[in-house]
Formats: sequence, structure tokens, C-alpha cells
Amino acid sequence: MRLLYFAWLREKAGINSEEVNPPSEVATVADLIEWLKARGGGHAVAFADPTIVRVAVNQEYAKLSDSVAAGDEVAFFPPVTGG
Amino acid sequence: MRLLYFAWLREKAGINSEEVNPPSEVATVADLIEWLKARGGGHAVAFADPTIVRVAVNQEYAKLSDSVAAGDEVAFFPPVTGG
Amino acid sequence: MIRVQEQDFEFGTELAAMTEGNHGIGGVCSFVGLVRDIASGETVSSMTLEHYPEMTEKALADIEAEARGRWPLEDALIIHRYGRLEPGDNIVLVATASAHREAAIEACHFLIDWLKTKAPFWKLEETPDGGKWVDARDIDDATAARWVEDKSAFGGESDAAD
Amino acid sequence: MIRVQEQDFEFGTELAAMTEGNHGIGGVCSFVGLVRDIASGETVSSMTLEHYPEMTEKALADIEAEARGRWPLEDALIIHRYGRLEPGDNIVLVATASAHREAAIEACHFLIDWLKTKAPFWKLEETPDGGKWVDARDIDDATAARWVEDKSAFGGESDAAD
Repeated sequence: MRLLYFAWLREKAGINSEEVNPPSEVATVADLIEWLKARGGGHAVAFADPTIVRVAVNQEYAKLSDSVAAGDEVAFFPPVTGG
Repeated sequence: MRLLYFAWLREKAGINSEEVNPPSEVATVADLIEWLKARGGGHAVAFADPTIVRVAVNQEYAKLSDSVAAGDEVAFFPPVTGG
Repeated sequence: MIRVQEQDFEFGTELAAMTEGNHGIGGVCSFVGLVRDIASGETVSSMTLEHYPEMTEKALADIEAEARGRWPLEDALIIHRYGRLEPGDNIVLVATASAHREAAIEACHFLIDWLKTKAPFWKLEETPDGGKWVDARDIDDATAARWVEDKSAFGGESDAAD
Repeated sequence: MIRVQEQDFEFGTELAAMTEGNHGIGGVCSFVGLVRDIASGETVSSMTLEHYPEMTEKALADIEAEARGRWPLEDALIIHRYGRLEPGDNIVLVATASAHREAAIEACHFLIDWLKTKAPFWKLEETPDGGKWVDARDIDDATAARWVEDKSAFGGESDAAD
């Protein structure tokens, strides 16, 4: 699973992108965030308040309850401000 | 009093502009239109249906009940279609 | 600023001039009206715009002033052409600049709606059946009337008298 | 058409290209967003736009398709820049062309509102206090949400599924 971080989530996590292999219990976006938070360090800071984190799975906006699986590209970022 | 005609009112009246001296009973825009209609010819055709005639007195949009007086510039035209 | 002219305009140049050196502008909204080659199902070979010169500039200036009173604009521009035009030719340019995008968009929308019902222009379309004066449409009055009642978020808070 | 690019654009050229040869177009509405030199009372010396390249073009294409489904457009264009910009620089151009002015204006308004809340861009403003990420504003969500419920006259009659 490929993870991407943007804007201040990237800065707080201290990483642009990474490859991870979460355990099989990690089935949803929410599970993935909890698993990443448990790793501590920058990830714990970046995901301190999951309500302000936005997610895209395979380049489509996703909800916390959406599924994630091996091979997915999952991106984390603050609310977008295009235009 | 100077009268101006635009668009199909100009075509029907058969005149661009004219100087007129209506009698003192002609006090409002409505009076002026009736007086012009009574002259017959192109004017009678142009003002056949006064509800579709728009008026400006001294370059300001005016209502049928608005006053007109000697020295005024009164313009008659169809509803405008700017833009 | 308002301009009433027979010659064409180049909107890239006009819009660049609006924003040049004003870094308080966050958004510029513009609308360009063009002559279509078809109207009510008939081919249009030309459109001739007649206007009331002594009144036009004043009417446009009033419309611009109304927009500036309702929205916090950095700049506003109306260029309206008259004379004989052909399909594809520019008729009118309306542009508004503001710190805020909503103000720019709403003011631009307001300006073009009010031009339709308040600017003293009349259009004669040349068709295979001869010249036809374009009717003012009731829908345009209804659209313009919206701005009298439905004040925008910005307009509703404005100090300007209506 | 959508374009995501680091370089500037020249909107006179872009808009002329939209209308060139299409005499069915009666109105072109455009919005240009620019970098302001002040934000929340602080001086802004630069704005850096970060985006999610693998997703951006798809997100913009979806937004354009949504607009074309809702309004009868002859053409639609979104150009969004990324990278480091300075006050006065162009950020984004949205332009819509239609036979009808209301369709062009509403679609343009819709596009810029949806870009704010659906295009994966983030803005870092350089101020005297250092770099600050621009917060998404609740008002932008509210403004964009309007297009979900308050269908326009054209949108409401459209055949497009929402």
C-alpha cells in the first residue's frame, strides 16, 4: 500500500510518501489512520485530530468508513483550497 | 420640447426627432402620447399600444404619470435590450 | 469605468489593465456577449445596435455606480459597442475586480443582468426574412428583478442605499 | 478542456481561442483568481501551491464534466497553476461559453466554487511570521453545497444525472 502526504500533513508526518504493509485487521481508512497514529512520532502528530484529515483512495475522495487494501494508493491531506 | 424616437418606434413614426409645442393641457407623459397619437399618421401607428412604449424624460426613465414641460427632451422607444 | 464605442475591444488587454499594479485584487470576473449566427431558429447575417447617445453613458455609469455601492469592488468596467456587427463579433464586455471572488462574480452577474433591462440599446437582426427588432424578453426583466429583492450576501450587508 | 501547469497563462489568448470560429456562442464568462499581497491582515510575499499530480487532472476533468452535464455549454476551460507565485500572479482561469448568458455565468460560478472545495490544491503563504497553510473556509463548503441543492434554472431542467 502506497501512502502520500500533502501540505501540513506532509510536514507533520515528516515524509512525502511511503510503502506500508498494514496487518489484515486494517480494513478501512479509519483503521489505517489508527494504525499509523500508533506508530507514534510524526504520524501521531499528523493524525492527532482525524476530523480535519481528508483522504483519497486511488485518487478518489474517500470517507473514513471506506475500504483500503493492499496495492491501494492512499493520500492524506488537509481540506483542499483550489481555485 | 424635443422628442426623440428609437428603433421600431422611430421607423413607425417615420422620424428621428422633432421639436413640438404641445398645449398647456399636456402635463404628463401619458398626455403627450395621447396628443401625439391624435396627430395621426406614423405617430398613431407608433403609439397604437402605449403599454409597450418606454419613455425617458431628460435622459431618465419615466413613467406615464411623470410630468413633462417645455424645454424637456422626451424620448420614446421599445423596451431596451442592452448587453 | 464605462465606454460606449463603435470599434472592437480586446479583452485580454482590458483585463490586464484592470489588475495591473493592484495586488489587492483576488478575483476578476468578466462576461463577453457576442453576436450569434442564429436567433429563434433563423439565420442572422448581421446585428445593428442602435442606442440613445445622450442617455447611454449616463445609464451605464449609473449601473456601474450601483454595483460599486453593493459590492466591495476594486474596479469595474463596462464596454458596450454600437453600430453594425456580424456573427462572432463582440457586443459587450463587463468585468469586475474584487479582493473576494464572490463579490466579483455576483457584481459581474448583476451588471450584465441590469444592462439587459436598463441600458438604452436596441438590436436589429438581419435575417433571410428581413430586419427584425429583437424583443426584450420577460425573462430578462425577471432575472434583473432578482437583484432588487434577493440581495446577495455582500449586497445585504452593504451600507449603500438602493 | 483542463490544464494543470506551472507557467502563466494569457487569458486574452485563451478566451479568443474558445470563441474562434464558433458563432453559436452568445456569451463567455470567465473568472481569474490572483495572488493577493495581504491575507488575514498580514503581508503575503509569496504563495506556493502544492497539489496531488496523479489526482489533480482527474479531479478537474470531473468538475468540468459535471458543469457540462448541468448546463448547455459550447466550451469550458479550467487552467490551474501550481508552484511558487507572487502577489499579482494568476492562479486559476475558469471560462465557460454558451449560446445563453445565464448558462455561461452560472456554470462559471459553479466551476470556481467547486474548484475551491474539490480540487486537490493547498496554498502556503509566506508572511513576515513565516509560512502559513491557507485554511479551507467553512464558507467555501457552504457556497459549494449550494450547487448540490439549489439547482439553477438550467440545471434543474437538465437531463444530466447528478
